Amino acid sequence: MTPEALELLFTGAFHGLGALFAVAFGIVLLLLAEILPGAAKLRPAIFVATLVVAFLGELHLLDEPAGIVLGGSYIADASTAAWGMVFLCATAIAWVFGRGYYTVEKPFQGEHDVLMLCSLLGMLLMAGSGDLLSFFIGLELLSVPLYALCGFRRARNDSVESGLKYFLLGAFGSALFLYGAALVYADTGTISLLELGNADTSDSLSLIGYALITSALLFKAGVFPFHFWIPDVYQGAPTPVTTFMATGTKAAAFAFLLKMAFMLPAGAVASLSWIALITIALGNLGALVSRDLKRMLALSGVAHAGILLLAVVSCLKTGNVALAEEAAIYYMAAYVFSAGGAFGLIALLESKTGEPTTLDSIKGLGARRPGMAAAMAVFMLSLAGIPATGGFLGKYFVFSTLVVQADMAGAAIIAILLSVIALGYYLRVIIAMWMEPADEVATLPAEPKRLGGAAAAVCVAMVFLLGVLPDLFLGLLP
Amino acid sequence: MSVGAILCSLVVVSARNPVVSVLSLLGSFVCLAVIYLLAGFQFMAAAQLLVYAGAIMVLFLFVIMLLNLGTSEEQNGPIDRTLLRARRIPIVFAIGAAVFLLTLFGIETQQTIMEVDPELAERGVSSMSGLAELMFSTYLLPFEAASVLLLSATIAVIVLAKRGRTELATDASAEVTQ
Amino acid sequence: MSLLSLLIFLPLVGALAIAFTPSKAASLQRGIAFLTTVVVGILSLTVWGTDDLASLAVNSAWFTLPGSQIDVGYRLGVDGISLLMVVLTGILMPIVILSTPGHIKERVKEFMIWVLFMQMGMMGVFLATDLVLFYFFWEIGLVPLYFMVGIWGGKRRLYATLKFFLYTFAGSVVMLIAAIALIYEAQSTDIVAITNAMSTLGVSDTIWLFSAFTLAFAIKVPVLPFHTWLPDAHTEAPTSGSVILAGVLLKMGTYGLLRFSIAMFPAAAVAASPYMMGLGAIGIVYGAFLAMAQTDIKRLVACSSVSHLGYVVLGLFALTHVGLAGGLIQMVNHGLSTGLLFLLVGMIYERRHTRQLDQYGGIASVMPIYAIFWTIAVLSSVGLPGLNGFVGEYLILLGSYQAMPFWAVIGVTGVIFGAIYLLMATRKMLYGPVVHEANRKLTDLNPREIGLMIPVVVLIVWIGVKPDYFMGRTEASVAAIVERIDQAREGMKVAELAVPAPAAKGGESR
Amino acid sequence: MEAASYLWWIPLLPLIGAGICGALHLATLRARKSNPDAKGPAGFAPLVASAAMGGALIFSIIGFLAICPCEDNVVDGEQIVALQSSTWSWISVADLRFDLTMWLDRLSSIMTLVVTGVGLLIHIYSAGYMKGDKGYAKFFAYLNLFCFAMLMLVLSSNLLGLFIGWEGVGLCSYLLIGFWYEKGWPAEAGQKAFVVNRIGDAFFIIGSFILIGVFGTLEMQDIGAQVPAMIDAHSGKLALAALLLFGGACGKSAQLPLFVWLPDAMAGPTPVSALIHAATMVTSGVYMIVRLNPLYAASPGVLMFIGCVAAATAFIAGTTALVQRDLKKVLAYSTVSQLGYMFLGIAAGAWGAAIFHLVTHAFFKALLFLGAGSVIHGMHEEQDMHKMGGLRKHMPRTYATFLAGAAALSGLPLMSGFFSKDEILAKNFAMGGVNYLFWMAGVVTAAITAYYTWRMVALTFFGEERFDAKKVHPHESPALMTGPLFVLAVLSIIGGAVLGLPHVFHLWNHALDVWLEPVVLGGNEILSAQKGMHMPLHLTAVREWILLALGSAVALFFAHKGFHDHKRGLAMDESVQGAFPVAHAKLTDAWGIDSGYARVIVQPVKLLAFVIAVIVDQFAIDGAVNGAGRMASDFGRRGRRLVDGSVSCYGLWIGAAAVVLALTWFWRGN
Amino acid sequence: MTVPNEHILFLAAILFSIGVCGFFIRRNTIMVLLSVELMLNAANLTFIAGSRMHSTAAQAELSGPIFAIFVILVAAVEAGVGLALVIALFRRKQTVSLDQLNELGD
Repeated sequence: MTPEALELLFTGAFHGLGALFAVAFGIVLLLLAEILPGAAKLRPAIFVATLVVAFLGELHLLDEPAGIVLGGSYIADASTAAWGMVFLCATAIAWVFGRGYYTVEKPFQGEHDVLMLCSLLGMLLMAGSGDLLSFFIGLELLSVPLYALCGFRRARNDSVESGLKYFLLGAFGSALFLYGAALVYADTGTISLLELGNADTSDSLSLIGYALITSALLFKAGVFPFHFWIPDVYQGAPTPVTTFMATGTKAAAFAFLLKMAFMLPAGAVASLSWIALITIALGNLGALVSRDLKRMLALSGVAHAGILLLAVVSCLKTGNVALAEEAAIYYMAAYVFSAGGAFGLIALLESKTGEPTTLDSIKGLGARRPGMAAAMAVFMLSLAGIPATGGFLGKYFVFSTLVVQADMAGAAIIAILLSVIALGYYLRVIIAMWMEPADEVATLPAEPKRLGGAAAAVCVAMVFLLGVLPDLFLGLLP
Repeated sequence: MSVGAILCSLVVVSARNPVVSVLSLLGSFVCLAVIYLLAGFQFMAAAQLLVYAGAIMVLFLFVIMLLNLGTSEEQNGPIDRTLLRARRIPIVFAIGAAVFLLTLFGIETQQTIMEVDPELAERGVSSMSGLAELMFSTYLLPFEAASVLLLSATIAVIVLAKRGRTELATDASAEVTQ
Repeated sequence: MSLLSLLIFLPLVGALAIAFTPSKAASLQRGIAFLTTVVVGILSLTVWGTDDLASLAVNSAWFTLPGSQIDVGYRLGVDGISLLMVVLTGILMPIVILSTPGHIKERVKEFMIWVLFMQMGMMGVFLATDLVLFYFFWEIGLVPLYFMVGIWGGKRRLYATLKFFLYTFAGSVVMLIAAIALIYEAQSTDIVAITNAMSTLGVSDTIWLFSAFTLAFAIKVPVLPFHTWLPDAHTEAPTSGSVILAGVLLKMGTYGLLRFSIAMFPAAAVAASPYMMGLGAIGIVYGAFLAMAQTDIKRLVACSSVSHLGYVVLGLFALTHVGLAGGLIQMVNHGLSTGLLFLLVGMIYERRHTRQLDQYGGIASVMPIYAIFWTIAVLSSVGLPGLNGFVGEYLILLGSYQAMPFWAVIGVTGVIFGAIYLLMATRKMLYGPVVHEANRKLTDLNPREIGLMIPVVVLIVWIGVKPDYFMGRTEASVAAIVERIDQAREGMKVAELAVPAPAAKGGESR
Repeated sequence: MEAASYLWWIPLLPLIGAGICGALHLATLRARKSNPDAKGPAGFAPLVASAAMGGALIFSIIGFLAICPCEDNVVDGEQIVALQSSTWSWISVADLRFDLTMWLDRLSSIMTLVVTGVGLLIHIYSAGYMKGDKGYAKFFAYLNLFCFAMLMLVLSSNLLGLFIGWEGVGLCSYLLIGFWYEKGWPAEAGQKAFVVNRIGDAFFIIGSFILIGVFGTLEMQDIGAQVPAMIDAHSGKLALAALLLFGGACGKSAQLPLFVWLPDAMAGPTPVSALIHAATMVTSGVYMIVRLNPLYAASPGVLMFIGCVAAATAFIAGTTALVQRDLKKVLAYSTVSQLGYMFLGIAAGAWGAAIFHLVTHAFFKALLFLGAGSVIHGMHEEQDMHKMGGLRKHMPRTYATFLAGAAALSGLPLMSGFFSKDEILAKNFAMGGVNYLFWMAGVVTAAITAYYTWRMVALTFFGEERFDAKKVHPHESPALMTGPLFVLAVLSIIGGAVLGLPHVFHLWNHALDVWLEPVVLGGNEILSAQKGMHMPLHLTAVREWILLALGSAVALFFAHKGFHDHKRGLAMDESVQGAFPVAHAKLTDAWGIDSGYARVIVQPVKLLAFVIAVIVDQFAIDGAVNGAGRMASDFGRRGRRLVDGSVSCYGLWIGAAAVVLALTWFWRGN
Repeated sequence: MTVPNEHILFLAAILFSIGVCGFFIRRNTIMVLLSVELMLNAANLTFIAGSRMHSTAAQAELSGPIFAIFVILVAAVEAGVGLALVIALFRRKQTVSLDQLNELGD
């Protein structure tokens, strides 16, 4: 291999992979901090520093995209950077709300953080991957730590159960992905997305292959009928981990779905839009009847995934990736802050009593913890897509791509009418908090730690910023 | 060889006793390794034997012995569940068959590139050097990521399975939760 | 900061100020809220005072829709149509605040904050001349009322508030989709620009947009058969909530019908006018019968709202100059008279804690001053000439008679039924012997209550005696809309000659 | 046209008076709050109110003088026949203008004089009658308010302005009928009156729409002027408009089928019955039609219809009056019947005659009501004639004046009623055709009228005293009340001869005909053109005399009979009731019309309201809404059953979905 | 002797199907894991076959085999984590039957 070739190979690589390096470096530092005596108290600082540096890296990448590096195994363009920021925000939220959540597992906090970073690394890799192999590794790098994190509270049955369920299905999913990838490879003889894009994929082998790959991705994204595991796993997993999965994993899956959408056959438009609509319906209906807040939010997340899938569909139909991606990122960003905030608040509520949060247990919260209740109300309204919150503009952008670019007003109307159901349960949360008296037995939830409170405040602020001053963020997007 | 592989794997999924199925899986892996060899992928064959047959299977056996799951547990477990499952079995096989037939059809449509030029075949497709070069240039990133993956896996296993630091607390809380 | 922006954001400032007061200082919070609303009211009157409304318009960039060159602007403006609504809002809100001490006893802080939020939303809806901005305020307006009803409402408040929110929200999301399509069709979010672009199009191009918008507004108004949320919301809401709801919130619907459904899609409106008029006329009678059967006085008034808004819809969709003018003035009338009725119902409820008609009787001899106000309110809403109600009703019926005599005649019967149920209620409440001991020791209205109703009464009489003063301001805007409609009719005539289009009904209805 | 803005003061003075009286009432209430039996300033109310009426009367006399035919009212060779005040622009939309202008022409001046004159008398009377009522000041406030509305009605030149008054008087009658609302049933009566009037108003409104459609204005002068031009083009619309407006008149003037409210309206204080339900408000329908005489002249069919309705009303109401026991009920039904008479006049195109009877009726019926009020007052609120009798010695002044009124009502020769009735009959006779039937109905009604009038007199003032002398001590009313009686008595005796002496007497000519001539000119011309005969019609002297003779004969005979049948006591009544119990019951109940409405209209409406509110609204519509919600949560629960929570089940879904996905794409791909 | 590619692909398909069936019908967690391993091997076979199909004497297409190697690695990882979870489960419930995963839901 000639030096020139190497030269060519590595041009812009280090600049393009800045965030990845930062995170990897962070992992190492954290592990060292584990080993070295007395360095343990440095951990939070290291974690935060890692995220900040990575964030700066992505910002830098936004301004001058490095393009394709390492022979096409990684695409470091602006959209990758944008997604990267979403992941980083998700991680930050999950982590902050996770502080002081664990009691029994406290000694493992270090590992917890490391695993989170590993998973983050996987996300970044997924979002930027230029071929199926690096995507697959990213996927595994995302999943494996999450399996562990779901089962992190191994002293609790629900946690272990959710971990095992997630793992088994995840393994099945990756097997599907692998076989699909293999079939595609057998047909076309390449695994690089670019070449696949040019290659003729109308052959049946590739079709099957893509079907399997898509299934695996939809599984990660949690879309009907690949979503049934979601409520169980989210409910059982430690809430900070749920926060992380709900926001980060979903985002990563959609990031790659948008990347590979153009390879899917034309027939996919119809089937995927149907899937999306059913997903929205099932997610909302399921959430409507569940009283456990985590479960409810998990299912509402399913519904949101359905809407994002509609964005994918429109991009698939029009081939205009940029616009759909922009809408999806905005939507996802809004979702990260509102859902992340909501899950985070649940984490805060649970942090004193390990009891699950239900519609009954939050009754009268408005009177006892007005701050938390208000924040929760804001998140609910944002998830419902009420104006002046980010949720509204996200919804607006996605549906506008759908109506205008893809010219699918019918689907849009059905979808948005289905999303009215969602309002039903979001409002019920607000009703429970603000309009119903607390029943005496309910234990007073813990006074949120300063950190948690600040995090919630930041989320609220971001939700409103996203809702009122979109130009701040639209400017960043490609 | 392929016949052997298929038979072994059938045993794997049908055997009552885990140990048996592990061993038969081992068998099918060996068959596959041979096939790799014949197909001209010496390195693959080696990796298959060493990593899979050597490492992973042993791990499985180890765990089975550790938890002494000598016999399968199919008898116990609530009865309605099994009924439910019995009702599902046709679907299961339908899915399996569908996957197989689809692939079959797919392959049939691909006859054009199916034959291999003999000269390539006898020389063997994968040369160590070729693999290595590719792995450390184009697929450097996945390779590095894989290392992190292994790292995270180890940590995961520690977190999940390591006795120690938290055991006392764990058992305490175990009492609580039960 | 421009006048219109102040109208919208002063309430927000007030709300923030209240948010920082200690939660026990109820009177302080009331004071701040009252002050804010009074200032806003004065500002709205200065708007009324300015002759060149166009000079008030605000237009600054907000953000650009992704994937297009369409700039969503922070555009505010006021014309003859919104002027009345703005002033109505400005005048009604201080009254609402003033009415709270009677029935809002706990969680005063939150309530005041929500009321001010509400005012921001309503002002925004009436002042926004940018479609996205309009939608913003349109949906924000839902939230405060949701809380008002849900927290301070009656027994079935949770049901009522959920129903109200879901119902109206369902309508507005459909409108959202239509708005998205509309924005891209017109390549602008400026309502004026969109109107200019759209109002020239034919029926077939605009009918679905029209339907989507109209559905949203029809639910809000509410037009039959989308009305069932209203009696529940009204009955369960606290007095001040009902007053806001009847006084201003429902007007958002009729305002939207006029500003969007009719002005933007005149052709489609012409095509739909027979059906919409039918809904309006039937709504009048239906609401009246509904009211007749009520035993709960507040619910009765709520049902009367359905009937009165039927008049507005009938008048607007007559698409005649007279009808539009009448409908416009009737919006204000309904706000005043029904608002007054709700205030009165609230006042008696605070004293007697029941709304069942059979619990009353002979109130006139116990509370003579109350009886006077009640009578005035009733007379104004049965449309007694010389009071405001008559002007609106007569013009509406006249206008609709010019368009479609049949529906006008159906509507006229409402004059009879309206008298029946309102006088029935009056008789059962005020007249007859005092049968219930509890009523004997009721105290008459106190100065605060009288004082807060005086302005309303003054307006009721003023509009009745000199409607010209108010309709003069709206004349130009109405004329402009009529012009569009006539152009649309011409266009459809042409289309008819070309191909006999089924959408010609509206054309014939003239 | 003379601009005379002082005309505004005619309605406004009573309005101001009403305001002051209202203030006085509130002041009284405030005073009572401290000690319940404080008098407060209520005592000033009658002074204020009467002053206001007096002022109005003065202004209307000024107006009258300004248009009466004498040379200083001749401006450059032209006689002033009408005055017009400044204009208050009320509603103006697009090219439509509804302005309020006070228009005093010869017709409205008569009405103004009647309203203010009689009104003033009744105000004075009420000062005595209502003394000690706790709503003293309020009463005068309402009364003044009524006069304001009534004057608006007669003075405004615009049909919509007229409608303001039209509804205003309706409101006041509602308030005054229900004045003693504590009793309960007066309030119901008031409500009934308002609602029934509203039915008429609905017709009125639609009629006005048609007029706007045809003429583009509601200025009654312009309409009158344009009618001839429109007859050919829009005869149908004109007829319809006329009919609908008459529908409005039916409500106000208590004609079939809408007369049912008037008898109940007797629940109000008696002066109210006198002023509103005899003299002024109920006649406003007649006024409105005469005011629009060209319109009605242009549609003979409607005139005929009016005739039929009027004849039926006159007859039915008269017969009902025959058997009433309640003094005021008798007068009420008699009023209905007399209003029928006026419309009979209109049916014959005899506008003048209608107004003539309106005026005389205002005199004698007000007189009778006030007299009855005086009786009731003296009898401690006793209204049943069967519990009276022999009152003439107890209250001689009332008795005397009452006799005068009775004479006039029954149309005894040379009394005011005699002339006005005779004129109406004569005109119908002269018109011929269908109007012969109307004439006959008129004659029969005249007979009935005479009979029940004198029955009333006999039962009230003659015979033995049927009241319990220990409890009830009948006494004459104070001068404040009897004074007005005498004034009215004089008017009802001489009024007819002065205003409308038939020309056959050749003493002086028919003042009213001459006076109204310019007003009814338009109508008469149109009629003349249609019928080919010259309006107003005149009979030959012979026929005129014959009719006069016949009229007096009928009146005298039946008056005498009615008097003699009853002056002995209740024998006659009881025997009749014994003989035909069923018929008697039906008659007492106005031929069962009222109760019939209750069955046929009121109950069904209530039922419909219930059906709509409960079945349609709650079950059907709201049921659908809530059903949607319930359905959603049901689906939600069903959705859970898609999986049983086991890994392999989730896996199965995934695998199956993957296969299906593959199959679909596969199948689409090739 | 050279193996025809179809055969390899067939074999892969069969193994994969068997793995899928195994995954569904077994309730012993470890068995399920073994089935997954089977499926992974099927994928590997296919990669090999693909690489053979697209290689020429001049230029060998090697991304397939590399993928396969990574798959082996991932298989190891998953086996490790999976077994760790199984142990955790066993510690809590003294069984490794999937039927014991039934506590979640509301």
